[in-house]
Amino acid sequence: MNLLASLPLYPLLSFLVLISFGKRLSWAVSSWLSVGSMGLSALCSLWLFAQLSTGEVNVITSHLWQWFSIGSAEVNVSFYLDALSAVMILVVTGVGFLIHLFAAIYMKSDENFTRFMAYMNLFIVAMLVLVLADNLVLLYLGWEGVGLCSFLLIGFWYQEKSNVLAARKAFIVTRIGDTAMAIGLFLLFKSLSSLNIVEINQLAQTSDAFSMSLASNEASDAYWAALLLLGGAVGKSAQLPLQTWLPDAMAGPTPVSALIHAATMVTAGVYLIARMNGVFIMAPEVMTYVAWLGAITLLLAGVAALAQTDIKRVLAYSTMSQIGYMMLALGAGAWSAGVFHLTTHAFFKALLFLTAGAVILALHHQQSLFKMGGLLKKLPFESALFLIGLACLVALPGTSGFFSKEAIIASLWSSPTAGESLWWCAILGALLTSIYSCRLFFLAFLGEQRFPKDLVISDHLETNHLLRGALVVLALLSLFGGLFSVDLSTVLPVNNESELSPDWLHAVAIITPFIGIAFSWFYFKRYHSKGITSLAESQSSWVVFCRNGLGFDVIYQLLLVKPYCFIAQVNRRDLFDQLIMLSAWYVGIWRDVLSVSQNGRLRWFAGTFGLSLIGLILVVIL
Amino acid sequence: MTDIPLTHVLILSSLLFTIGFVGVVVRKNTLFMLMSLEVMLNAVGVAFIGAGSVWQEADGQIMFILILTLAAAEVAVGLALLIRMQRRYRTLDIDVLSKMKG
Amino acid sequence: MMLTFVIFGLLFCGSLAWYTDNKSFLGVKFQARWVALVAVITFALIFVFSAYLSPLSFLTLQMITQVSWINSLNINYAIALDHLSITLIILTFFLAVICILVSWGEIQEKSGFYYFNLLATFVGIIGVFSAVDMFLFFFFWEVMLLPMTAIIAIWGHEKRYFAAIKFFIFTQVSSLLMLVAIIAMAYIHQQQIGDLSFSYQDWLSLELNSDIAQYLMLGFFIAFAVKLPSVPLHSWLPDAHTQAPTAGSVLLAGVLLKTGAYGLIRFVLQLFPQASENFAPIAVTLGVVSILYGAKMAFAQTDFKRLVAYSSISHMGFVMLALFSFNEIAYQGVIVTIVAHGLSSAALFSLAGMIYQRIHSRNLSDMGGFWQSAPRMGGFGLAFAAAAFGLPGLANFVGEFLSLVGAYQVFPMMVILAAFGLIGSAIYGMVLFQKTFQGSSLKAVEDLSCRELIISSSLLMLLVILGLYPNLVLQYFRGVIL
Amino acid sequence: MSASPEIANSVILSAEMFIVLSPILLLSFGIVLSLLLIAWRRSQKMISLFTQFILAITLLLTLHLLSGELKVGSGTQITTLLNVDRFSYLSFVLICFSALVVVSLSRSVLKSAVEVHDEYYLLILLVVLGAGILVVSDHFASLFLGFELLSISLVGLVGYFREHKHAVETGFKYLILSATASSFMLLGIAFIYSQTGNLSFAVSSNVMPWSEQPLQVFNSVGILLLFSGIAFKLSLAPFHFWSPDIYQGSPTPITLLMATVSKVAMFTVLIKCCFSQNYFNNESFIEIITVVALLSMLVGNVLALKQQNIKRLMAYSSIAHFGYLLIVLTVSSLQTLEFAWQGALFYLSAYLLANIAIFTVLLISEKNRSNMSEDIHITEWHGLFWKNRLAAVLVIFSILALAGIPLTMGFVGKFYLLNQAVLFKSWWLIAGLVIGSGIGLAYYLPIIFTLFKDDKTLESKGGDGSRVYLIAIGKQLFMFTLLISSLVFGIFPDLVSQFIYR
Repeated sequence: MNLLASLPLYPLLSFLVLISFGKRLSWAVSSWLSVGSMGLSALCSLWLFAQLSTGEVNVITSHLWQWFSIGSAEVNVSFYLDALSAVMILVVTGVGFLIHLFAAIYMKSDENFTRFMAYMNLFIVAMLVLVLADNLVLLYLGWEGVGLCSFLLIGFWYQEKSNVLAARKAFIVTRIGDTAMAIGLFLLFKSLSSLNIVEINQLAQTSDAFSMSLASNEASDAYWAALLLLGGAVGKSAQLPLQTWLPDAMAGPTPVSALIHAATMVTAGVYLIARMNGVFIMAPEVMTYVAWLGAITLLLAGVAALAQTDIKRVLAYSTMSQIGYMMLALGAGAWSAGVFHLTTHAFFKALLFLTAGAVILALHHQQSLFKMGGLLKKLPFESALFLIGLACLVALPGTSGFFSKEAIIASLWSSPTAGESLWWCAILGALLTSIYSCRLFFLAFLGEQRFPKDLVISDHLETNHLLRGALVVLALLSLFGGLFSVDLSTVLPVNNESELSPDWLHAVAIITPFIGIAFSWFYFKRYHSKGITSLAESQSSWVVFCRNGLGFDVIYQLLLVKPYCFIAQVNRRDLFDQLIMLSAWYVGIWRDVLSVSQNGRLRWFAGTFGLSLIGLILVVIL
Repeated sequence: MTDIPLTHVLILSSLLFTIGFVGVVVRKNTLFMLMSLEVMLNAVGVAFIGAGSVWQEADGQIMFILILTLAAAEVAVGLALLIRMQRRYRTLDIDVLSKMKG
Repeated sequence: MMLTFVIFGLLFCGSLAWYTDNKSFLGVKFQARWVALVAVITFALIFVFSAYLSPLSFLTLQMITQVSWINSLNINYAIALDHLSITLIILTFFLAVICILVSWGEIQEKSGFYYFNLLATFVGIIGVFSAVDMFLFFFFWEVMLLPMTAIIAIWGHEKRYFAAIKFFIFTQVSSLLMLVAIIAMAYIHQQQIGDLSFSYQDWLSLELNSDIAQYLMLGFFIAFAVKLPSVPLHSWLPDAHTQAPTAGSVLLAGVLLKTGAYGLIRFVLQLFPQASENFAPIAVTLGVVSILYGAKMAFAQTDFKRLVAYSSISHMGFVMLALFSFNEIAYQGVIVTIVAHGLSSAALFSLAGMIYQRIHSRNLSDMGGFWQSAPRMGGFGLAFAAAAFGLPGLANFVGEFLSLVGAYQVFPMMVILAAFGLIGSAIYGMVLFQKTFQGSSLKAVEDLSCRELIISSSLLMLLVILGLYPNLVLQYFRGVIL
Repeated sequence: MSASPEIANSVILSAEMFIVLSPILLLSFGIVLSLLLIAWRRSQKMISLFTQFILAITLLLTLHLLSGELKVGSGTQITTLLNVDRFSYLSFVLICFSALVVVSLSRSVLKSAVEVHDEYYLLILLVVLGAGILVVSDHFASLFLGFELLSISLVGLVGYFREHKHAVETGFKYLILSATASSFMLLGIAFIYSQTGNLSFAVSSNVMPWSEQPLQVFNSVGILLLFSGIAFKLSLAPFHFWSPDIYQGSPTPITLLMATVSKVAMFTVLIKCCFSQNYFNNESFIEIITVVALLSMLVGNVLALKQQNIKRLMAYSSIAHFGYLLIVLTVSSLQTLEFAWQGALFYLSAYLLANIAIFTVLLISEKNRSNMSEDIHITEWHGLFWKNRLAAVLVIFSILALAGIPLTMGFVGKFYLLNQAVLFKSWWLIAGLVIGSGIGLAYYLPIIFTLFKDDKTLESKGGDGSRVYLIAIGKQLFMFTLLISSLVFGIFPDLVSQFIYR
């Protein structure tokens, strides 16, 4: 039972205590428990990370017990820590700790505070299991666990119907991806007869039966396996075509959006692909799909983000597009760049969400951008932090976002699985990013106030230094997190740095955000000039279309949900049952027919005697 | 009488029998039903006598005597019931006796 | 010997419970439920210890008792045990305790006769799991049926008579087909070996020509497919489950369905290996259809218990699919699924019973927002629903995963189709949980009582333990080749 | 089975024959005595006791002879008319037993009747005598005699309570129809005789070689007519129309008499006739049997659905049961005759026990009913289980036996029949059996559920519901023995089958 195994233990223990005692715990106790346990595991992960980074060991494992065995292959409950998962646990526990800290104060007034913190802890446990799992089944356990927690937390305020529906949607949509992943597991086991991640990554390279297709016309196992795993990843990290759940998931409390739907869970897909790089490398065409998926998602999400009115939904769409960047990187084979962007994105997106949460709380749960404005004067501190976050998001030089995004964009041009067109997509995406970020900033923080003047800034936010501390730490991380990038070469294959890519690329990449900012500076001027009225009626059908997530919801409603419900409703009475009841009814009919013959008339009886005799004679003759 | 082939006897008796049976079925009056029953039984008797004479055995005649006794017994019971019926229902129409059904 | 003692002892205690109900002897006021509870627990302990201490290794069938019964037809009272039957009998005992606890407060009138029926059903089930003389097997198979029907018909809900008759007719007709097959087997044995024999072990040595074997296999298969149940022979199940009292539903879903699976494993696959090989494609298709159809129907229901009933059709589809892929992994999956589904469906049905006792309705539209007033119940409800849609970490996941992995080696396309059942199960699980516990709270219900807490927590504990350490069961089923 | 000719030729009755025939002789002697008794003094108590005494003695005597050295198959030929073997004795035991039950149950019914009782008992004895002659008959003449003795005395019994509202109707129907049936049967016999020239079962199978083609037709038609006559008595579809009405209309003990005595006797003679004539080699006959059996299974069960009058329901169910029983006639070879007999007798005794039990309870509830000439509705039995557990459990067991559920004799009987059917590969009949018993459950189970119903309305009304069932201790004991025996024989069928098949 070494340190590694104890990592998810602390949150688990605190979860158990919280869930079993429930409301009987006071705020102080429960917050100390949850946050403290998070802090403990954060420290542990720091320690483990230090061990790894010293370099004398590059893998730490801890075997707990054998879960079950599939034929000869064992499926163990055992953890595996290498550089990749070390980065992940740092992000999960570190950011998680800060967000817990924030949440402890943010949710203080809620009556179900204990339950909330319990769920948060449970989520951390599941996430850690996901990250540390040494085999795919255990990973799947964590995978489903985080799904369940996100379901619970989105629907935390379960009294509102909309939250309930959002939670259901999130769970079921991700479950679709999970099913694909499960099939992928079956396929992997069939062709490689193992589910251990390391073994799979090695076997995938070596065994020809896996990578080679039997017949020329049909695809290889590697192709299908990679595709199915991609399905899982797509569902979890809200990429096309399973992205529709993420914006609705904003129905949950803001810390939840920060922790689950920005920093950690949604990036699990990226982690999965990076983890299974051995399989994906064997299927280059799937890598291209990944890249294209990422590119399309990042563009569409950027466009959709342009039209949102809800501040959290803007951030949600930007999350989607940022994950699109990571996918792009993975697809291009720039594994470490993708993971690097994952970490930085975790920092600044968490910062953005938390600050947004602070703002929202200050405005008494007012989330509409058009009801804000001029917050710069009212909430200078939050505004500053938000500005920092946006700066990282648009990747202004020097911020962490800059380094990671540059690394991605640079790797695209000459990558065998990506190419020029994808590079242009990435640039375009960067442009979009800067534009919608500016729009957000101008709408919310500049211009004249569009909210009632007698706004009381809720005190515990202003006064609480802990909370400010958390935000500041996040801000620092997102500013300077880019400086120390981790060396993942021990885990992930390094792609040869682009030597034949022309030099102007970098220049373009650096210039792009500024172009965006300049454009939006002039374009969004009207927001200062025109009043709230004109903003309200800026409802061209195009805008509405973008606002509703480019119509994906409508399509799915028509193509999948409606038909399923229709079939279900049509056959509520169970066709087979109907058939069987029909036969019973038929017998009943016969009973009535025959009982007519029992009319009690003597002469009829005598007559039937003769008739039946004739009938029998006919039977004999025929 | 061996020159009368057995077939004819049997056919004759079956004809008689059919007549009797049809009588039982079609007549509504109870008394006539009993009579038709007699006809049927006697038809059987004819058949037995004919068969017995073909085989040159007494069995046929014996059976016929038995049948006669049966007929007598049946008519006795039948007439008794007939009287009760006349008393209770004031009619001999057999179709009134159809209270039990279903 | 011990098993026989257990069987007859249980029966005796059942009648004891019936006659001593609400009578007081020497100052002690007897209550049927106490008698039943004590009896079941005692005999469970007796059985477990005798099985544990016995020198026999139960890897293969070990004859426990064999007494001549009907000489003129060479029928014996022969019972035998192996790991499979022991596991199932232990499951039965556990659920028996749950049943008694569930009906503790629910059954008020005629309780004596009720508990007699309950124990008689257990006797029948235990007999089914242990009989190796086919006549005896059929005997128990029917004996199990009678008290169950009585329970449905006397203590059930509004449409109980219809449900009971439907249940009985389905099972009876199908099992008559099985009886014909049994007799035919006996005569085939007479032709080949020379004497009439109903003994299972003797039949294993028969060699049948293919088409006859096909028909006989069908005779058995139909009987067990009805019990399992598999689409399209399932339609007795929703009615029976819905109308039965809580304990009845628990018993039906928890154990009675398992007799079908047991029959498939023990008789269809063992006696007719070749025939079932040929039949496998159809059976597997049936399994997949059951999975998908059950999930779909469950989603469409508005009645809590009916929903759960259809969900168990879906789960049993996994058993069918896995069994007929003739694969050790799948077989282990079947074992875990059987046990896990026994627990989880029992849990869901007892939950339904608890809710019914509070609001006197099974209709989902009368529920909602119970989490507000009954957080513990909500928590357990979530856990049991999660078990139903196969959340990893709970027992059902292990079962379904192993079954599917095993079956995928043989029928990839079928398994891919079946995997859609995972989505379907998520959908109905969500619907079940959210319509009951989330949304705006209609009415306030009181939280779990101590007894209910014991029931739920013991079930959940087992689910978690088996979910995280399935070897507890699986260790006995290593290297079993069908 | 078939007797050797030299016995057949001997006309003198040896002492051994007397001993073999003694039960029937005793019975007829008893009839004469009871006539004298009636002439001497008319006392209902005495006559009923005397009748019971006669029947009991006959029963014991038969049992004694059975336990003697009587082997299966070696029937004793008595003249050409009679042939007594173990099976006929066994069915005679069944007959005497049920007659005994009927007589002992009749007391209570007769008490409230205005008619004098003596002829009633006399007629019952005559019915038993007719049945006795039937089961030992080996010759068409004796068959005919027994048949008529049975029918005509039954006609007398059926309409015995002339004040009952259905008396005349029932009497007339039964008289006319049975007369028609018997004349049909006689015509058949005549045809057969005309072809074979011999009236005894044993040797009449071989048709004369010289008989040319058209006459062959008469032979087979004759067989058909004969069968139809017997089928009428057994109320096999499509000759079943009369039975529900007669069951309903006649007094309950007489219904029981018809359901048991006459049917057992007729079925026994049918088996004897078919087996000794090897009709099973004649596939057109087998064809007819199959058709009739299938029809009876289906029609009987279907008609019984939704039937509310218990007696009618029993009539319909008995149609179905004799449909099942016909399976034993489809034996394929002489070797398996014993097995067929065993199955038939076992099934018959199971059927008998069940009917006796049900009608006993019926009579008890009838006695407690206000006016007993009414039809007996199933609602009579509402909540019987909670009022009189013994009676209810007895009914439940009998119904389960009729439905053929394990723990009961009925199941074992069905098991025997299925064995037969599988052995002779008559898959159609198996299908009919399965479907029929499937349908059957749909009306058997509701009866059982009715016993468990306790609707408060009846209770409050203070009418039928809250009636207390007062049962004499003797009847209690009788019911208890019935229950125990049906249980024991159901679980250990060897006790019976070894007795049958020594």
